[in-house]
Amino acid sequence: MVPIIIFGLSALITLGAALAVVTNKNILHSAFYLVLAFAGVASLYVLLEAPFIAVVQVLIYIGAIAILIVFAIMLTRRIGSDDLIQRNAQWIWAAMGAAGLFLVLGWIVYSVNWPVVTQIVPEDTITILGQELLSTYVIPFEVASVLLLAALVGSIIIGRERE
Amino acid sequence: MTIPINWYLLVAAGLFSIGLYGVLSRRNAIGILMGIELMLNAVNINLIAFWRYLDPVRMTGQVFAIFVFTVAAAEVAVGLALVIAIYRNRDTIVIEEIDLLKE
Amino acid sequence: MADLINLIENWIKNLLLGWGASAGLTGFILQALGSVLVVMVCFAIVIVLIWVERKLAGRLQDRFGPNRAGPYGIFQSFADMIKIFTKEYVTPAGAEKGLYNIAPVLAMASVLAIWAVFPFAVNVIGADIHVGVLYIVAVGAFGILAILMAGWSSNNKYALLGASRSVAMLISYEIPMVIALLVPVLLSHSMKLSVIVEAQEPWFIFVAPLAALIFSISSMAEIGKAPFDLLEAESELVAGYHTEYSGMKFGMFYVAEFLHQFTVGALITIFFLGGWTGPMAVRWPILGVIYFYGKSLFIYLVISWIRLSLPRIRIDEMLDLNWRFLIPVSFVNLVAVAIADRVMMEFTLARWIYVLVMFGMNMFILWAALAIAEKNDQAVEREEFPPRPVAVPPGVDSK
Amino acid sequence: MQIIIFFLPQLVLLLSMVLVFGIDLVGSNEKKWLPYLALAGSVISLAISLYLFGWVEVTEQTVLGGMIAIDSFALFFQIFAALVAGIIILLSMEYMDERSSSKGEYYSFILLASFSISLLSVSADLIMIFIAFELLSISSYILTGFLRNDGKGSEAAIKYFLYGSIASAMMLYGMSLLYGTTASTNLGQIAQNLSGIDSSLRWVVYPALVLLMVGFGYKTVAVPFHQWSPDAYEGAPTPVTAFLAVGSIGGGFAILIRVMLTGLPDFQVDWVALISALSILSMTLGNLVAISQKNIKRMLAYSGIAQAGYILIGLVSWGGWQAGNVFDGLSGILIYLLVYLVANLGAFAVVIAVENKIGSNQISDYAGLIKRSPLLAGTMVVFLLSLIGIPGTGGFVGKLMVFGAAMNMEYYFLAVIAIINSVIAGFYYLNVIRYMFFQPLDEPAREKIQLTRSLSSVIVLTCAFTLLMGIFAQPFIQFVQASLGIVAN
Repeated sequence: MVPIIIFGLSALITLGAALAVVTNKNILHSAFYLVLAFAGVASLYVLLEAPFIAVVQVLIYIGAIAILIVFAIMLTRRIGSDDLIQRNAQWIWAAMGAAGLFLVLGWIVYSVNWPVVTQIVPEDTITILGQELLSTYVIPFEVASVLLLAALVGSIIIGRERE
Repeated sequence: MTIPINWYLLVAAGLFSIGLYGVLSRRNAIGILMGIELMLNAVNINLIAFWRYLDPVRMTGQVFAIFVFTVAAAEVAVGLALVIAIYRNRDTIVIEEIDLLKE
Repeated sequence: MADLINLIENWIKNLLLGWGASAGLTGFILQALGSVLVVMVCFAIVIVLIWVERKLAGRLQDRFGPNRAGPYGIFQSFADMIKIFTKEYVTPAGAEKGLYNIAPVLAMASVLAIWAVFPFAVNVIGADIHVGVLYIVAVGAFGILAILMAGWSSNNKYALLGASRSVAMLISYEIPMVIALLVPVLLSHSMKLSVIVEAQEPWFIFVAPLAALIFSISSMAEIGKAPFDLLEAESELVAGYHTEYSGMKFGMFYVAEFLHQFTVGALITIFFLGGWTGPMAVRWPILGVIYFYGKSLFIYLVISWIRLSLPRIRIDEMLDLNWRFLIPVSFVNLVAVAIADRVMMEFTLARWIYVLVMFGMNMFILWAALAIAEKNDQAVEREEFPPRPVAVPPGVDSK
Repeated sequence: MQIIIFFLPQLVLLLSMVLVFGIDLVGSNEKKWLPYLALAGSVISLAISLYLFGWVEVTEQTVLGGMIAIDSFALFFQIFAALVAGIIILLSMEYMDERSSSKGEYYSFILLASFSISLLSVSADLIMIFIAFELLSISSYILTGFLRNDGKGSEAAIKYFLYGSIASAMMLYGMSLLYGTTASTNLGQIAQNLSGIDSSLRWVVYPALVLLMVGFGYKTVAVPFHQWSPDAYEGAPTPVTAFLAVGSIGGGFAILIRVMLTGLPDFQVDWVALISALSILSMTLGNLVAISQKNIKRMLAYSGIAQAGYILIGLVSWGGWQAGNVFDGLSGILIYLLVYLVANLGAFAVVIAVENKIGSNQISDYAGLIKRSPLLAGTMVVFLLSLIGIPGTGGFVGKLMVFGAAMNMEYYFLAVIAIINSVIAGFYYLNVIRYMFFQPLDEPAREKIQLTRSLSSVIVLTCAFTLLMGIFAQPFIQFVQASLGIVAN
């Protein structure tokens, strides 16, 4: 019973906060709701017995991405003020499209009989994860490091002040 | 009683659709970026749920999720640098006002 | 009698079970009791620490420090507490109420949450999770967020400036801190704090002194106290991000700051000073708790000593120190330790040789890094500006 | 060992990227020879991959945990990537000298983007595909916004970035669904697990397919995922536009073909329907909108959309490998990509030469080009004719192969629509020719256009190859068919 309550709460927080992110008039409030949504997702990961992913979610999404976003909002301050309309003209179509997508996707994933297996999660997932990352997935791992370097250099080039 | 996988997938589908709505309805570049982050989170919920219920012994789903994290961080860094650059050039980050490129 | 803590725990457990509570409920109640206990101890320590610190500061600066309330001014903290409880809450006009009120709570919570995973003794561990180290780093993110919230919601330029300054600093110093933390993880082959503590034979400060040094320096920056207290440089920014806070809300930031310093002491204890280990600590777990808090307090006092003696550094010096010294050195150190550990694993060496080699290598890296830094420092040509008069009286030629 | 040898062309690209980047950092003086170092890297990579072409056996083999596929299909794209890298570097030299001070980074990003194209073509696992895809995207965003003081460039980059991130998020969702249905991310394994799938799970594959197509459609600029391309093409630095128009599309087709053919062969009926719809839309919309364009970069963007539509026909009309079948869809795609590469990059070389001189991309400013530079005007005619598909140029061979494949598979409606579209396309290409030759020239702008050595060598080479592929097509077709052994099996 307890997991279901926790699941329900996390799902509610996640989806509620996500709705607030996309509808709030103040973009900075959206950013803080985004943090809440990320935290909700992290608790879903804990329920799914993936504590490592949960902690990484907090570390990267809240500790890095959300803070970067808040910073960017502060640097482009004029946009943050409340009097600007944050919604574009075709929002109603967007809402209908998103709702339609949810109905289709939700109906499909909910009605499908997934071939669930009953294996249990190994005790120490992190060790296995590390070994897999450096054996099977070593090439993507290395490419990811190149990607991070490229992003780092690129954002410095682009974000640097004019000379 | 364990939670059926479908519930997680439903939450993910909801999050994905909400994110898509944000992407389509926001005028602000950073607002759009936030929508994209929500969509990526939905993807990760999917991946971890599939990992947990379909393939918990191998780590494929978790590895995939970790790469999604990595790429999301890189993408946000580049994206926000672009936002700052356009703000310096044009004093706005409202997508509709960024309209030099029209014939 | 040997295991006082578990004795009490078992007593409560049996009592609850005897009353007819289910096993799950009993576990929950015990956990709740444990966390309340940890938090209470934290608060109690902070109250004492404030007094200790003020007394210490007084002595170091040739003053008396608090000396009116009670013997040696021992009740000064309580007097302050009462004062702060009764003060009025001021909310500035135009403040974002919700964020403004959440921020201090979040700041407090982010520090307290770190304590959830600490191993206090051989069998007294909050939550012994596999990702303890990552958890500690991740939870710190909420503290940064709290600062941003406080700075933004205050509707005050100084607060906002202070907040963005401190966040920039905190984020950049997190890099060497995390890299340095990877060294104990690497040496103990685990991110579980209990395993890290038990793997320390001898303490990691002897095996990886450089990592300990880097971790200490960057954690001092993380708590934002002198010499890294640019975020509340009074002359420039009033009080930084909590300029507008008053009463208990300010008190929470204040307590969070003190607690954070003590937490850093505890972290250094766990990662480099062997945590609860010490003579007889396995047989008498209560001794382990005492060792743990004792070591943490010692580190706390050392940090206070450092920050009371050093002046504040300039912002460019601070960034230079991080990006051009700590980060490269920490990366070199991590790689060197990893390679050395792996190589020495191939030969079955006596433990003391291993420690000696590691220690020597660390010292060599430190020496080399300092030498390079000094050489670079001399190579930089300092721009000399002619002295400028602060004010020129009217009618006088400035030359 | 075989793995390392197979990776050599990519390693050379990556290594030269690191070299260029590192050397640029050391010391403060400007290094004029940096582009040549980058060029040398791509030429060596090209040489190695051409040499390897006869060396690698055509076997279906995945290595390194199933991440990497070793086959000559991938080798074809390694050649493609090295070729693109080399030509773009040559195109950039004069252009970037005038506009940017951080040249070391620029050339390393060009090399990195080309590296990611070849990486994309060897990927055989969803994780690998995703990471290579993002590497290509992120380096493209950075290249597009590289001239950060240029308002148009930043605007192009941010639009490209937003569309790209949305597309990749949707593609990822599709990938996660695919992982969910098969519990695997390996393409071969996915195909195996999908073949015996129960009908309820089949339902999940359809949205997965559509969402995957969003990502691939965005990379291959297929309508309706094309919106970013005109803006990005117009605003980006012109050599980068050339890269986006050729390199990035090539990478997109490489991965599209591999995913569809090795990962989802059981759903061929479904993706054929989907892709043929995209193809028809792309051809029609691209050509119709291109007619009204006044900026040549924008016109080339829309023409690129239309060309992508033609190329997609090749994938639609792939019906398995039959001996003696000349008109095979896949070899059509590859030959079309080669033809498109030389013709389009040649056209962009001319655009860059003109832009360097007069600083404008308006088609009306091409008036009287024949008087200002006969070489430019003459070669541009060849490139444009090739893009139309006039016999005697490479474009004709490409179109013949692709449309022929469609006829072979009895997709007559596709072939007919494509041919009608080719005729429409003639209008706007010929319009440029009309301006160049028959429009009177304003008096003050009679100045001759001088070409640098790098630009003129690109123009002459691409022009020669365009004609060569049109007249002696046989060796090229054989080359392409040789590289198709594995995918076609």
